[in-house]
Amino acid sequence: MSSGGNADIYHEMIVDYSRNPANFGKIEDPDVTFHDSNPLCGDSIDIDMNISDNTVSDIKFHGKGCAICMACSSVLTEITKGKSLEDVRAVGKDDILGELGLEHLQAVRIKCALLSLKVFKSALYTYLGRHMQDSGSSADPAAADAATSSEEIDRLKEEVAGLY
Amino acid sequence: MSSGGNADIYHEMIVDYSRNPANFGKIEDPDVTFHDSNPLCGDSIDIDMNISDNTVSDIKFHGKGCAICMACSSVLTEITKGKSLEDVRAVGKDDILGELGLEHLQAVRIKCALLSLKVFKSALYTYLGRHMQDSGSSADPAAADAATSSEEIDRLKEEVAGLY
Amino acid sequence: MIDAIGDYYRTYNANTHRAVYALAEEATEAYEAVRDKVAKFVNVKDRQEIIFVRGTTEAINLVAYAWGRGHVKPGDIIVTTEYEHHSNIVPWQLVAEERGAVLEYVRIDDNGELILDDLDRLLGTGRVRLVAFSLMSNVLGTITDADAIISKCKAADVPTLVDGAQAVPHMPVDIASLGCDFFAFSGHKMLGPTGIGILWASKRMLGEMVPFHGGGDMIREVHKYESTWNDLPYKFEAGTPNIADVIGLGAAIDYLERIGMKNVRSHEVLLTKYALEKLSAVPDLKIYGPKDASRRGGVISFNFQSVHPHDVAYIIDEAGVALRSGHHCAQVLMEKLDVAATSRASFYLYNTTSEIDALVESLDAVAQKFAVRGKKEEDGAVK
Amino acid sequence: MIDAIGDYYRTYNANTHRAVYALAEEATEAYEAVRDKVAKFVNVKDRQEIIFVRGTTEAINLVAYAWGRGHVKPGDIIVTTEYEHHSNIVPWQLVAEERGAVLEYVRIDDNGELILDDLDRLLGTGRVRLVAFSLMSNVLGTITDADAIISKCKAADVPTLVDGAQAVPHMPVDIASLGCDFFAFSGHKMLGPTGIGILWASKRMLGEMVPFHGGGDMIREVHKYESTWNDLPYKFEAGTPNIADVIGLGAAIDYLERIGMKNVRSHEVLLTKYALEKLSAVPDLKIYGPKDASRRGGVISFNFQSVHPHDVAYIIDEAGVALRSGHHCAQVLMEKLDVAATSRASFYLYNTTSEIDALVESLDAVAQKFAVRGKKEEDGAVK
Ligand SMILES: Cc1ncc(COP(=O)(O)O)c(C=O)c1O
Ligand SMILES: Cc1ncc(COP(=O)(O)O)c(C=O)c1O
Repeated sequence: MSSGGNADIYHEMIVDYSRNPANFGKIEDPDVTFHDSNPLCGDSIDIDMNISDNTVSDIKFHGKGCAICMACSSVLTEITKGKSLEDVRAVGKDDILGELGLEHLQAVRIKCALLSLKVFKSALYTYLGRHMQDSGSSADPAAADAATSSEEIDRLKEEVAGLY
Repeated sequence: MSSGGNADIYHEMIVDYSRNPANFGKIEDPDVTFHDSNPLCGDSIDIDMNISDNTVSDIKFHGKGCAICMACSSVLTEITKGKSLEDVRAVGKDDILGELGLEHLQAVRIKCALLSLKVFKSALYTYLGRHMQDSGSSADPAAADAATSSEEIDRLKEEVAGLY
Repeated sequence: MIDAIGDYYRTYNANTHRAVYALAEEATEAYEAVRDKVAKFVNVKDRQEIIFVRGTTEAINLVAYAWGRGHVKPGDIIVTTEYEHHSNIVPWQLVAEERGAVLEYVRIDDNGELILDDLDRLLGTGRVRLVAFSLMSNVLGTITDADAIISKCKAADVPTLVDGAQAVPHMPVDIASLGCDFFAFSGHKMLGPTGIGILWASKRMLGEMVPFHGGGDMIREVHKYESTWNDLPYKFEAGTPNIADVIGLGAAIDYLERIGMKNVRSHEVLLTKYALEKLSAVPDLKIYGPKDASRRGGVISFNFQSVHPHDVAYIIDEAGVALRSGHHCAQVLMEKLDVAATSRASFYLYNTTSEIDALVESLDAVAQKFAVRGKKEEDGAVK
Repeated sequence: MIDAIGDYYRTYNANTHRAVYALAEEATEAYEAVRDKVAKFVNVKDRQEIIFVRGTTEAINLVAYAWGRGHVKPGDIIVTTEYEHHSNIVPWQLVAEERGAVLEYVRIDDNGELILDDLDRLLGTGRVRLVAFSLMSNVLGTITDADAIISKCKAADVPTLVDGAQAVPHMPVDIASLGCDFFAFSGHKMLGPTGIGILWASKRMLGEMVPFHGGGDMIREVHKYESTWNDLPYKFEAGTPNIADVIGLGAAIDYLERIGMKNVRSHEVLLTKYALEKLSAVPDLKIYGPKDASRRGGVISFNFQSVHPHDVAYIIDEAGVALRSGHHCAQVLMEKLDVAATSRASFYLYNTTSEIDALVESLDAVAQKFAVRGKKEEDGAVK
C-alpha cells in the first residue's frame, strides 16, 4: 500500500533550504505584497517585492511551511530576483520542481511546492493591475511602455487558478 | 429471501370484511370522534361513537385502508359495540388479531391492523378527559360515578403511544 | 459496486484531504476521480460545480437553505408541480413560510402531463423567484418537457431547479444542454449505494450562496471570531465525507456507462410498451400517467378500483418484479388522483418481459381473489 | 463491518419504511435494530431520541439550524472551547452572525485543560444560551470535566451540547448520567463506515425544534400548502437514509461491545503512558496536552521545534502507526499553540507497544536527518 520512496524527496538540498531558506524575511514598505495559505495543511506564505525598471529588484518571503514549501519558496526567489518582469512571467512550475528534483512529487504535496509560486504570480498581477491604472492617469512614458493589457492580467489570474 | 406465506393472511373472512366492512360510516353529531393516519402507507381512519349509561351505544368508522385495516376496524367495532366502558378499556391488540387469525402478522402490517384500535383508544381518552371536566363542574351523580382519574387517562394515552 | 466499497475499507480507509500519508492520498484521489466521473456522466464541464451530499433530499434542502433563505423575499412565488416528490415540496414550504413567500403548483392533466399554461400564468405575475420540477415523475413516469419550462423561465429571468432523481438512472441526461441552474440526484436509485447524492449548481449560483453546514473541510481559515471559506466544491462539503459510498457510486457509473444510457433507455421503452399493453387487459385496473412509452419512463402506477394497493403488493410479493405500494412520497399527487396510495412497478435494465408476464399473472390472481368484477355494495358509500 | 454492508446490498437492498414487501421489511428491521444498539451503547433510554445523520458535523449543524436559529437571540452568548474541532465552532459562528449573538471561548491552560473560571465568568453574565464542548479533544487528548461543566450549566439553566466524536470510540460513555441536552458522534471514528453519525437530543429539546431537512419520511401528511411532521426520530431523518452504513455501524458497535469499552480504554491508557514516556526522550520534541494518561485519551500531538509536522508525517509514513500532520480541523487551537500544525499519533485497540517503539525510532531518524540539535541560525527570525 505504501507509495514507497517518500523519504527520497528529502535530499540534502531540501533539508538545507528548510534550515536556511534563501531570501527569507520581509521588505520594509515593498512595492507589492501578497499572502495566501493552503487550507488543508495550514501552510501560509507572504511574498514582498520591489520592482524597478521592469525588474524584480528585491524579493523576500516569510510564513510557515514544510521543508518542501520552504525549499521551493527559496528557489523561486532565487530564480526571480533581478530578472525582468517579462522573464519572471514565464517562470512555471517545472522550473521550480526541476531545480529541486521534485518532478514526480505526489499530488498532495504539489500544493506545498507551488504555494509560493501561486503567491508570486498573484503578487505580480496585483502589481500589474495597479500599474496599469497608474499609467492611465500619468504621462510617464516609461510606465506606458511597461503597461500591460488587461487580457494579460486575466491570463495571469487564470494561470494562478489552474496551478493546482 | 421471501418471508413466505404472505398470501395466507388474505383468507375469506378478511376479504369479506374488506368488501363489506361492518359498522362502516358516520354517526350524525357523535358524542366523540377521532382521526388518525399511518404516515407510511397513507391509511387513515375516523371513528365516531355515542356513549350512554357508560356503554358504547353506537360506533362507526370510515376512511381509507387496506383489507387488513378494514377487517380489523370491522372486528373492533363489532367487539366494542354495546359493551361497557370498563369492558372496552380492556380490549387489546390480541383480541383483534386473534379474531382474524393474524397473531403472526409481520411488523410492517401490524400498523395496518392496529390503526383503528389506536384511534378507538384515543377517542376513549378524549371522551373520558372531557367527561372528567364535566363531572367536576356538575353535580350529576351518574357522571361522578363514571368519572375517571386523570391517572387512568394517562395510562390510556401511554397504551396508545406504545401500541406499535 | 459492493466490491468497490469493500476494497475501500480493506485498503485505503483513511480520511480524505486531511493527512499527508499515502493511504490518505489514495482515498482522496479515488474520491476526487468520482467527481470527474459524475461530471462526465451528466455532462457538466466544471468539476467544481459537483457537490457530494447524502441524496436528492439533502441537495434540494441545501439549495433551500444556502440560496433560498437569502434570495426568496416576502410576496415571492416559488413554483413546483403536482407530481413532485416530497423532497421537492416540503423544503419549499419551509422556505416559503419562513420568508413570507407562497408556493404554487403547475397542475397535471388527465394524461399525467404538466399543464404549462399554469407556468405562463405564474411567470406573468413577475413574482416567481424559482421554478423547481422533476425531470421524470417517480409515480407517473412522465418525462417533463424541461426544455419548454427552462426556456420560459430563462425568458423571465427565473432560475430553475431540476430534480433528476428518477431521470438520471433511466435516460441520458445532459445538464449543460438542459440549461437549468440547479440539478439534484441520488446514488441509490442508479445502482449505487445509499447515503450519497449529488447537487450540481452553476458557478454563478454557487457564488451567490452562503455556506450550509459549517465544519471541517469547508473552511479556509478558522479564527475565533471569523472564518473564511474553502474553494468550491468543498465550501459545501463540511465534515468527513461519505468516502466509501462515493467510490461505490463511481463503480455504479462505470457499470451504467459500459451498458450505455441510450441502451438503458431503449430497453425500458420496450418493457414499458409491453407492460402497458399487458396491464390494460387486467380487469378493473386503472393505469396512471402517459400511455405513450416514448413520453415516459419505466415506472407504472396503477390501482384496482376495489383492492387497496397495500394488499396487492403484499399478496404478489413473490412475482419477481419490484412492486411497491404507497404514496411514493408524493402525497400531493395522491390527493390529486384521489387515492391514498398506488401500486407501482419499476422496470430497469435487468428486467425482462417474462417478469412482466409474471406480474400480470399475479395481478389476475389478486383480481380473482377479491372478485373485483363483482362490486361490493357499499363501494365507498358512507351511510 | 465490511461483511455487514456487503450483505445488505446483496440481500436486503430495498428502501426502508416505504414498501410493504419482505425485502423492505428486513431492511427496516435491520436499520431500526441499530437504533436500539446505539441507544444501549451510549446508555440512552428512549430510542426515539436517536437520530441518524451523516456525522458529527451534520449533527451539530442540525442543532444549530433546528434549535439554534429559533432560540438564540441578539446579544446572547454561545460558549465553546479553544480545543474544539471546526465542526463545533463554525456552525456557532454562523448562527451567532445570523442572530446577532456572540461566540465566546473557554480557554485552555498550559496543560491543555479547560480553565473553568472562564465558564463561571461567562455564565455570570446571564446571557449564555448554549455551552458546546467536546468530551475529548481530538488533538490534545484531554478528557473534559463534563460533570463540572454540565452541573454549572444546569445551575444556570443553560443547555449543553457535547461533541462525543473523539470520546465515544475510546472510552465508555453514558449519556443518561452525563445529563447534557445534545450529544453528537460519528461512525467512522469507531471502526464504522463513513457517512453515518448520530445526534442524540432529549425529548424536551427535540420538542422545541423545527424540522431541518424537508422531504420524504420526515412527514406525516403533505398537502399542497401545509404539511405535518412524522413522529420522532423520523421528523429529523428526511430522505432515503444511509441504510447500508447504519447496518455497518451496528456491526462496529457489536465488535466494540464484544471487546468491552472498559477494556478499550484501559488498553489505551497503557499505550498512552508508554508512548508519553518514550516520546519524552526524543530530542527537541514538544508534546502537547495532559501528561497524566488517566486524564487523557490516546491521541498525542507533538512537534519538533524545527521540522515541520508535514515533513515528519511524510517521512515516517512507513512506521505502522497512523501519524497525521495538520491542523486536525482545530485551527483555533493551533493559533493558541502558535503553530501551523502538529503531528498526531492515535492509538486504538489494535495498536501495540512495539508500534510505538517503531514510531519513536523513526522520529529519531527524522531528528537526525534534520539534525535538529544544531539550531539553524535564522530560527524564526525575520530580517
Ligand atoms: C472532536 C471531533 N469533533 C467532530 C469531528 C467531526 O466529525 P465528522 O467529520 O464525522 O463530521 C471530529 C472528527 O472528525 C472530531 O474528532
Ligand atoms: C423524483 C424523486 N425525487 C427525490 C427523491 C428523493 O431522493 P432521496 O430519498 O435519495 O433523497 C426520489 C426518490 O427517492 C425521487 O424519486
